Amino acid sequence: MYSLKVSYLCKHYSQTLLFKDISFELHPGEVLAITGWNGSGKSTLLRIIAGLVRPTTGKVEMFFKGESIPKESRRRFVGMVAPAFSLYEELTALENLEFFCKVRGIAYDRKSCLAMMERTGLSENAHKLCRNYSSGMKQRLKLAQALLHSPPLLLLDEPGCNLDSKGMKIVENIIAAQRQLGMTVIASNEKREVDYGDRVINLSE
Amino acid sequence: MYSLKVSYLCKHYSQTLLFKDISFELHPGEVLAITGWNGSGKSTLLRIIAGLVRPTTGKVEMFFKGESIPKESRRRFVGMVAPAFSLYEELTALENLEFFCKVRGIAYDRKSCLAMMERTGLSENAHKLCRNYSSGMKQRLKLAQALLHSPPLLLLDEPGCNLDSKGMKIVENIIAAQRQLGMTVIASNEKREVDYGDRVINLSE
Amino acid sequence: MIAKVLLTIWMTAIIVAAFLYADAAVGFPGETSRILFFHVPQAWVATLSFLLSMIASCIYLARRRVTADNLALSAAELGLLFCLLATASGSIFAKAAWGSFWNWDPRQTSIVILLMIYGAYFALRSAVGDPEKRRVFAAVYSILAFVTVPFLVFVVPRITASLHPEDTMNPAKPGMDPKTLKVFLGSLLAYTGLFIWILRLRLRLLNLEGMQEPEFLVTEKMDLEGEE
Amino acid sequence: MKSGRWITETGSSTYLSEAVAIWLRDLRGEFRTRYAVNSILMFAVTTLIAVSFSIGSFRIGDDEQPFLYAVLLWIILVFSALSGLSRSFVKEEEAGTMDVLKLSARPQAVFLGKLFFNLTLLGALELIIVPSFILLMNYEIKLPGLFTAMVVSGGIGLGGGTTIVAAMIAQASARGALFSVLSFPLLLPLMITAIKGCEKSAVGTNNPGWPEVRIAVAYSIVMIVMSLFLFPLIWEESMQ
Amino acid sequence: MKSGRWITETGSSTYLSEAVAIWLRDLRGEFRTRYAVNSILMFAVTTLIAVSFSIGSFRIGDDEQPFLYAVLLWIILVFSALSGLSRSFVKEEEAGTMDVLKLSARPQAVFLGKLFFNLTLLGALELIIVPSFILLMNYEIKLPGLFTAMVVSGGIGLGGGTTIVAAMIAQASARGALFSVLSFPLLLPLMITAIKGCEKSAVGTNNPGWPEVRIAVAYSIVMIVMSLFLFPLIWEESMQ
Ligand code: HEM
Ligand SMILES: Nc1ncnc2c1ncn2[C@@H]1O[C@H](COP(=O)(O)OP(=O)(O)OP(=O)(O)O)[C@@H](O)[C@H]1O
Ligand SMILES: Nc1ncnc2c1ncn2[C@@H]1O[C@H](COP(=O)(O)OP(=O)(O)OP(=O)(O)O)[C@@H](O)[C@H]1O
Ligand SMILES: [Mg+2]
Ligand SMILES: [Mg+2]
Repeated sequence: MYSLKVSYLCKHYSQTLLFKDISFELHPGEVLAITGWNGSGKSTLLRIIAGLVRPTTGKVEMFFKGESIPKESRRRFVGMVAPAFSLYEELTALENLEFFCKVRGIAYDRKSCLAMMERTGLSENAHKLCRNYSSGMKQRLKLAQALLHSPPLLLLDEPGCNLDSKGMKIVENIIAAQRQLGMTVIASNEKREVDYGDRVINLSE
Repeated sequence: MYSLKVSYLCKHYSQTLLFKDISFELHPGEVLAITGWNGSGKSTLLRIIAGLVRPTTGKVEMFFKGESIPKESRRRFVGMVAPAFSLYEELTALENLEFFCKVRGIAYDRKSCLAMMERTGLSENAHKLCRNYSSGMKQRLKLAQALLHSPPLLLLDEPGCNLDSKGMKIVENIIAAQRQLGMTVIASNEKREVDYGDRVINLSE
Repeated sequence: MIAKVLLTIWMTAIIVAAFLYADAAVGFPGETSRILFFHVPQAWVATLSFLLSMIASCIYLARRRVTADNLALSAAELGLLFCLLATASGSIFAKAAWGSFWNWDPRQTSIVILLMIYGAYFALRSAVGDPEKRRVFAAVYSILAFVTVPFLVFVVPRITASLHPEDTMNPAKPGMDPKTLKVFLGSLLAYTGLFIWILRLRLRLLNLEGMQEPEFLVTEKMDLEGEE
Repeated sequence: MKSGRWITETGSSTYLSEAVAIWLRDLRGEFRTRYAVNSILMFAVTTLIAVSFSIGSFRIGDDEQPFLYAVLLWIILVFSALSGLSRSFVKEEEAGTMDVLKLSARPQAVFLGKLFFNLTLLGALELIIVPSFILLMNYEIKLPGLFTAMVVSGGIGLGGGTTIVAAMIAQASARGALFSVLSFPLLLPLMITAIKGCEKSAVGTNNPGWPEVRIAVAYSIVMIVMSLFLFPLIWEESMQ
Repeated sequence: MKSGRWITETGSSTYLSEAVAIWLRDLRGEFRTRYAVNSILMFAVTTLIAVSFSIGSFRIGDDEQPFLYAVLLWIILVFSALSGLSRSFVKEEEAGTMDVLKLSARPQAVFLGKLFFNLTLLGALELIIVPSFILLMNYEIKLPGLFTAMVVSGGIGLGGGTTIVAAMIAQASARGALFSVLSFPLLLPLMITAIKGCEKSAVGTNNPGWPEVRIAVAYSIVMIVMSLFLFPLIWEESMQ
């Protein structure tokens, strides 16, 4: 029903060309992996898809039943995790999720937020301030935040970063579940994560 | 020559006990790996060893030829990398290294800093602002910073985080080189990194 | 127990004597000079407790004993309390003597600064979560504050001429009416006794709190308030 | 469910409910860290004490008093506000939460949420400062109604004028600077009006219809409406 | 190399050279982001304009002028300083660079470096504010020597009295607030002295030996020396 079309993306920073002519289409159930050396532009590409960075040329379109989704409504379709993101440190984990529910216009329901924390293995720490979270717990919370609105397009930038093996398993489950719900783009250098992709784009080639 | 002695360390946060009765000794050439689930206290233990966090009970001592090193001089003996650290974003990578050389009292030498960047694979980006670094490049710079003063004790908290396979190789080389120079403590959940350790302490057991 | 009873009797006697035994001093409107027996001891006790707090802070930094910090804390609390009392009684007095509650007389200015300093001391304590850190910071701040006080004492009186009586009734100077002097010294003693009594109560309370609530529980409380 | 509707519709949530969520979150964060409110209030209180101390020792002529006091009051209010109002945006940027917010909230809701937050801060500020100023300075006000209306409408204008500037500077590098530089000229017309209004309320000149209050209200409306249109551009522009 | 020496010796670097490294880094960071200097300067300039605008329209008695102007000048200076001097520590804490700095620098060097930086900021502030104030307000100074000495020594005292407080509040919650709350009482004695000194320089009272300048110098020395002793305690304490 949903689909993502990326055409001839190209990104420069001052004189340096990061990547050019990236084009692909993505359909529900598909997982795309992006890989490449550090600094090759994986995160930048994901940010362009999410609409956080403007490409130098090219465009990113999202379709719902063939109709293009206007930029303003994209927030309902995208969920994203990235190392550079952070959540509100002075709130507890549950309060963070509550905030993102409300601001996204999803009826806030404590139970479903707690269920989401259960899913990411945080239920014991739901009332801890995020400031005191360990690196892995923060990463789990970011995953929970990205999944709150069951986005048709999930952008995962290094999802397994800081996680232990249980956490990696959670990421695996998330990606498996997302196959039923929509599209996934993973940017990573971990072989294990890249292997989740049905297709792989290597930005260093 | 140098040695590290950790005796009966115990750390509480509010009512929760993180770990207790951690004791070990470390001698030059040895690598100790610390592992455990997310939130089990690996990072906290490393911060206690570095002197950034106070243990609830127990103590950490460093010796040089049998003499205890006073707390004020410890900075010369410890180099540390952690996900929570950051360097100065408004400086370039080289300026960052220059600053840490000077503040540590190492005669600043541009060449040796550049060599260090070469070693961590950053030489092409030496004059880029850290703000614009990618996640993997930041991690490499943190590694470079920790090695500047060739510390007898190297504390690596998730050293491979965000890195690509070349970066992992760099970490491997660093650890191998450190075996000649002194002691290493690695905190990680990556099997590959834990395996570098001669001994492993699992905080979740 | 006996001390408490004695203190009560003594305080009562002083209050009675202040109004019935001593004579009103000349140069003050009506009976207003009787405030001397309450206002000055209050100011004196406040000064005493701030001094005590500073000394306890130094001891804390040197020895790191929680009891020293408890002493510093309770002395600062009592100092603030008596300081407020002195300000209030002084203001009432000022209304009678000078016609307005507040007119930025140097004495009033300097007491406001003192109140600000110790207000800041408590603000600092409440803003630092970790107990040990809180103690050290508070001790450091109280030392810094105390260092500035001499400057205050030398400087503020230079700004404008004060209406505040300095030497008119200074008990240290000869020439004070003997009856007044007796009651005054008695009152000084009474207030000091009162101060010591409250201080010991407060200390006992703090120690009890410290015992039933281990260190790390205190941290937790602060954590929930969003501090480190 | 028709496809077109699905895409553009906002579901059960409105701009307002999302703005309220942002407002409440900011309040909660503020309550935990007490950064802005304290810095504003303490700034105001210390300035107030300093001003009252320095002016208190003068005998200001009765005819000059209304104007001078109005000027002082508004200087204290405007500068206290400038010292804290930019925090709500700058903090999002510095803490790295801006990206997630951009992905999940609509710009108008963000603007309204931050505006509410700033207005709350200003309300708290005025509630504390104005009465203490009146008490400390013995400020005699002949027309309390006009005075109150002026203070309230002036406060709304302050909030409206500074919120969008705060959003702009959160994305520029030289933050502290820009905020004062950009805000102050924007606020000057409002400030002059408010001073005039407060002076009149102290003197007792009761112009029918309170023209100064009207000007301040008009200023606030214009600022807020303009900001609602312009804010999405700034918000989008923040990508590189 | 004897073992004992190896451990305690600082090698070729001294506290001073390390402090200078920290100072230069702060200057460079400041130069790139211009956060503190701008927030201080703009704060000062806007207050200056507002004050001169509001006071300028009065005929202040010639006898009251020296005192009132001295008060205004120091209010502007102190509050501008309070608005920016805590940045250097707070930024380290917020940006997450504090940990690495703790691992690599000695506390005294950090204190000195930050002190130098704050003094530099204050110097820039005074260089801009004081001449503009004099020009704008037509401030007549009979004893420029005393005036200059007072401004300089007062500035040093301002830096000396606030740097250690900045280090404390960087580790507390409610930062913005606390800085003014904690610093202001500590600075008041200095401020009052400086006001007195500037007043005298305007009136032309040339007390031999400039007692106010001496007091300010003594204040600065006492504060800086005390801070050098107390700062390591705070720095160590920053662990939880
Ligand atoms: C709000 C107003 C006032 C405040 C804050 C205040 C504060 C103080 C303080 C702090 C002291 C202790 C001074 C010391 O220990 O050296 C003191 C002493 C004293 N006050 Fe006041 N006072 C106020 C008003 C008054 C007034 C209106 C009078 C009488 C006209 C007065 C009479 C005295 C006397 C006689 C002493 C003892 C002086 C001495 O020790 O030499 N006070 N006051
Ligand atoms: N604002 C910017 N200005 C200039 N260069 C930038 C900017 N942002 C990113 N870059 C550069 O773009 C390149 C790609 O960055 P990006 O974060 O996309 O890399 P990445 O592939 O995600 O790397 P990593 O594996 O380390 O996460 C880097 O070299 C970075 O320095
Ligand atoms: N200041 C603090 N106050 C309260 N709890 C804290 C604080 N700092 C850390 N913790 C808690 O201590 C536990 C251990 O944290 P730590 O960062 O050491 O974990 P870790 O083993 O490094 O985990 P990860 O693998 O995710 O990095 C976590 O549960 C964390 O929430
Ligand atoms: Mg990346
Ligand atoms: Mg960790």
